[in-house]
Amino acid sequence: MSAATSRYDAIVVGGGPAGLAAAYTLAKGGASVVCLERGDWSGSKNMMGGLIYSQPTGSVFPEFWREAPLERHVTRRDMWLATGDSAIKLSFETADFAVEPYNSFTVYRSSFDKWLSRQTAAAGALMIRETLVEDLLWDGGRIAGVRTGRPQGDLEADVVIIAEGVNTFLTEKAGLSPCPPRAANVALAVKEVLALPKERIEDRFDLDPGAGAAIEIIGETTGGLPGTGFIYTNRDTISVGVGVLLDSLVDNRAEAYNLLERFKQQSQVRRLIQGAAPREYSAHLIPEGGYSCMPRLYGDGVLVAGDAAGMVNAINSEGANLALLSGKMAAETVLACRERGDFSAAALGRYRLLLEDTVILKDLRKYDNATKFLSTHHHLFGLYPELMAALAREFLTVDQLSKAEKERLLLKLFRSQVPTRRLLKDFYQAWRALT
Amino acid sequence: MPEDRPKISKNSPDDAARAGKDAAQDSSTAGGEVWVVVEQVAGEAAPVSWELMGEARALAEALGVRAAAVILGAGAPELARQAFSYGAAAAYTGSDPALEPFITDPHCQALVDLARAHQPQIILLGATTRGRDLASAAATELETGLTADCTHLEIDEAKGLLKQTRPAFGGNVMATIITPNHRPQIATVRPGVFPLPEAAAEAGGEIIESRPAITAAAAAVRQLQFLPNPGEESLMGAHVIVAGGRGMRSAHNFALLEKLATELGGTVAASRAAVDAGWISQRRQVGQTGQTVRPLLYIAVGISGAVQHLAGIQESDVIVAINSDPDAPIFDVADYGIVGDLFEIVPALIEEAHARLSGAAGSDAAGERQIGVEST
Amino acid sequence: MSIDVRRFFRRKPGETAAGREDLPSPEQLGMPQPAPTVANKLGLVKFNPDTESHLRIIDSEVCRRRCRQKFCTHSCPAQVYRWEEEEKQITVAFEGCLECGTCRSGGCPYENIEMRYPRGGFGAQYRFG
Amino acid sequence: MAFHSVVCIKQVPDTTQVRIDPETGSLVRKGIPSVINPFDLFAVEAALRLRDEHGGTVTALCMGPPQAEEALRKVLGYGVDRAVLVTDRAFAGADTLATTYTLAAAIRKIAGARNDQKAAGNEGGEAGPRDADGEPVDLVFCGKQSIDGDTGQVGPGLARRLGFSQLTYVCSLLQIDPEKRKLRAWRQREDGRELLEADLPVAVTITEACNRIRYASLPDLLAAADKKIDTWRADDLDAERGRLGLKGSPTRVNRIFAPPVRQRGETVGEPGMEPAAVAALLFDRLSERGMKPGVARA
Repeated sequence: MSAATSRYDAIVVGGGPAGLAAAYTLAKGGASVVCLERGDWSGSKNMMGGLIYSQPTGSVFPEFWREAPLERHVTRRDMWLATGDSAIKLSFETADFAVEPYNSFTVYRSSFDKWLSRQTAAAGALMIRETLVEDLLWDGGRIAGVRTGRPQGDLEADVVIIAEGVNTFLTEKAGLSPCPPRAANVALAVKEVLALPKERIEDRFDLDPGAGAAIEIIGETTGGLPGTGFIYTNRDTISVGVGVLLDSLVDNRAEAYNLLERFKQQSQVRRLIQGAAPREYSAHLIPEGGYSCMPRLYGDGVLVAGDAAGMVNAINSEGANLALLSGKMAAETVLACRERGDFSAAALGRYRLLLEDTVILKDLRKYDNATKFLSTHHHLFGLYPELMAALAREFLTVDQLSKAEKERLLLKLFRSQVPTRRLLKDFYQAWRALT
Repeated sequence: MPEDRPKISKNSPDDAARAGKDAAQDSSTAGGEVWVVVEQVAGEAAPVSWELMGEARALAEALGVRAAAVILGAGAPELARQAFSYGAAAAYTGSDPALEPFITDPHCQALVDLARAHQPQIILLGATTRGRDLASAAATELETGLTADCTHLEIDEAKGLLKQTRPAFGGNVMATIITPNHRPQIATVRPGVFPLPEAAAEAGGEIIESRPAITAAAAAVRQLQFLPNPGEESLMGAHVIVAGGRGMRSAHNFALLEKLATELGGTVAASRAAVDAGWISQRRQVGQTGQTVRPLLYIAVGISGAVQHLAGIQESDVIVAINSDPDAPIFDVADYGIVGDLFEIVPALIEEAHARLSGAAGSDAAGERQIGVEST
Repeated sequence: MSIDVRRFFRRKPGETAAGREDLPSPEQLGMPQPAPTVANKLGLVKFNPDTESHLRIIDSEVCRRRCRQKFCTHSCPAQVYRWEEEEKQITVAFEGCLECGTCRSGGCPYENIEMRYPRGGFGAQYRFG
Repeated sequence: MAFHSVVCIKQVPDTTQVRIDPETGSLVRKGIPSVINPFDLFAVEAALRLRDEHGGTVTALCMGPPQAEEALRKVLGYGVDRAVLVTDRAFAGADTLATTYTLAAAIRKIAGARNDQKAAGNEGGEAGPRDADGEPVDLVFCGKQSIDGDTGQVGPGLARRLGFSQLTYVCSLLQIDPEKRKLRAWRQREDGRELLEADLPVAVTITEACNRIRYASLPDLLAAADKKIDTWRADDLDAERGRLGLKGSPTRVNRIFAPPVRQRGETVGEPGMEPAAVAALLFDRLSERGMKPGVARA
């Protein structure tokens, strides 16, 4: 492809996992594609409180784990119910995750995404960085290209794949999502990267060299607001953060950084990060609206993928892998449409069908009500962990009370705090929403 | 291979200073004087030259050799006399019309000729725009090592090598550099690093005159005009800097800083935020993408202290911060922090400075660091 | 047998911390002193600020008259927005913006903040992310 | 008349992030992004403006690891015509003397090894490898210094090695006389500014006051993404092995250590104190440190 080309088969807006998977797949499929990234490099604007999974990532970038900059392969997943002074910890650990293809990894997005972009460029996609797409070009009712913030910045293509991330400026302009993401449908995550020598990390988290742990904490971590805390081990740093639904944060006039400081001070957390020196602070939104809040995924000459399409499974903290898969499918759709030279909404609608068939939409549909449920059931994050901890504490405390008396006491406590009907209702709804 | 090339270290022609000490030294460092290249404008020496003379003398004593001044251009006899009073045992002078005003190339030719003829083991220059230029050119010509902007010099007793310590990576790292196998060892040193030695009243020394052979090629650069800093002193050599940031709110308010700077005999600078806002010229910008400053006193007014700014000021002797936000990161590096409204504090400082200046006039304080330069 | 909830809880059950007035202070929590402020946290991030702001308060009258809580001063994780009591307006320190989008997604319930992304190549740069 | 400029750029770690590991005493480089030395961008812009006005070509030259190609790709985006990367393990560990030796050899090759008559010594010359695209070089631009080494030695060193005239710390590039082949520029000094005139060919170092790098156009960026970057190794240059990299560097780093950390100092005055009292207190503190205002004032 020559430099003089000003018209491309496809333009991909955004050089994150979704955009890069799309551009990579398109380039491999022989299409001329330009991928526009607003940051200095891919990943320079990205952060994550999650993991990179081998299977979906490998399905786009085969055997990426051999060369990509990865921090640790995760062999242990913990879930804590925390109350501030107590915690119930569920831990799963397996040696299966310590061998290829490892299941999942912690990464620094700044270097991992950059690596993905190098692969994408090597595959033949034109990577243009430091360039913000400000608007879409229209040809009648069809999207015909993009307008960047650069002088002489217009660019035309048969199709535009919008992978702009959680702030859906262009998706809205394309008329696919009528309103900006509302506070009820997004979570604000803030995170710190804290440096600690790798041996000390392995000691504290009880890990084999090179292996990593991912800990998700619900309960008091977020001051009782619906959200979670998380801790991930990197090679010689620890990522610590909290994510909170934005509407409850705003309603309570709580500050995300203060929640993070509180979280870091909880005794179970503090022990893990003691003496670690801060290296970076970051903040990002996460689209947690789920299935029913997804925009329309296609239009005439346009497709939407990744966070912009709301493809985040908030319950399992999965986003990057859904982004990768959706980007890949958007590209496959475009390649198929290219054969027939038809980029109408009707033809591109195939993307939706492809997605319906995959784990992405199946999972998203399954958890559709989760966010709504969580945001309307604040007490799940405050009361229930407290009750569970009270239960554990009472049973493990040996004093004058007999176990039978303790049981009676606890039953009374539960009833006094949660009427049985409400308890049943909560559990039923939780089961419906989360399973 | 550098090891195979001839070195300019042995058989120094000089001997006078080696008298007291045995020449039983490592062959690579035997002999060879310690030189200071005197920077001068129209016969007036830059203070850094005499600061270096004091240090050169100490180094020379440690090596058992003599310290000498190199005076190129005008004012030779008088400058040589001064050099002796600050510790030089000899002065190499060279005069040629091409050496006035200072242009790097002819000075480089003259210095290189002298070095080749007399084989000093150490040459020191001030880390000024002229000194850094001349040192770079001469070191390249002599194919030897040069360490810029040193803040500490020391002789390695065992090997007789000059250990040159300097900041790198924006002041986040200190490095000690040596030049093990090449001579001379050349270093530039920042002004104000070494104290001005006390001038000895009765001091003499040997004057070695030379007539540098300057080729026509040296005339490739010509000075057409010189504009001294009009009121605003350059940031490079300023002893006192009063800098304003976003908190200044407008270009107009920088007049307040000008006033304070004038009282303290300093100059005004700014953070990138203030420059970007168009309140002050880019030439006054301090920080990673502006200038690195190292005054005796840096007063940061309404500057929050982004890392990029701190990178440019952390080598200041004393930092004073004035900010209304007690959490501003600038306070983490400030020796003295004032939390308050700058529009109240700065006028008070101006008044106080003025009062103290009037009171202090005439008092003698040799050796003390003065904030406030002579006003003419 | 009457039950005393205090046996089980350190504080009133179900109470959320965020709404409470008596949030423990950093000192009570035994935090290192001085507590890391947002300004210090932002000091860890590399910024390449543009000369013009990509954030704009649409109508400062709304901040003055309608918004009593000054929501943006709490919701923004980078403390970009500050209420200046003297000038009766919100100041926007766009140079330290992390570009998360909170202010356009409900961080200002009055939808009184216009947020764009900085020009390509400007703004925050994460080294880790 | 059109001019051929070579701009030397360097990829440097972002120095605000570089630290010494307090436990190992070694340099922490991990996770620190590389950037183009910011002062070099002023040099790039100066070269581009000259070309935009008088025509000609701008070649960017970078010595560094293969990843430094990124820096060159970026300046191609600003509209630089040609990019040359000199990269070889043999260049590693170079101090400024070895660096200027290598860069000068590369510039001679860029110039088609034709305009080195004035070069000091007899390096290069007709026997050296010729660059088919070679074109005589009129100007070499550098940033005033790099932010990692901070020496400002490369510009003057190159002038010396190439036999070019030398114009450093340029704060305002004025004009070039194509007929007489002279360049006029203001040079910043501690005590003022001087207007200098230099004969071409000339090596110029540029300060931040000179200009501001342009915001590249999209067509330039697209063109840059496709452009070939010439990559030369040690063998491609007419250079003696022993004068490259660490071998060719007279200086050695003997020791690195962390500078004393600036501590949070004293808060002067208390809330509610009169400004005048605070001011008096501050000057008392400064006096205690031997800083008396204006003792030498007339």
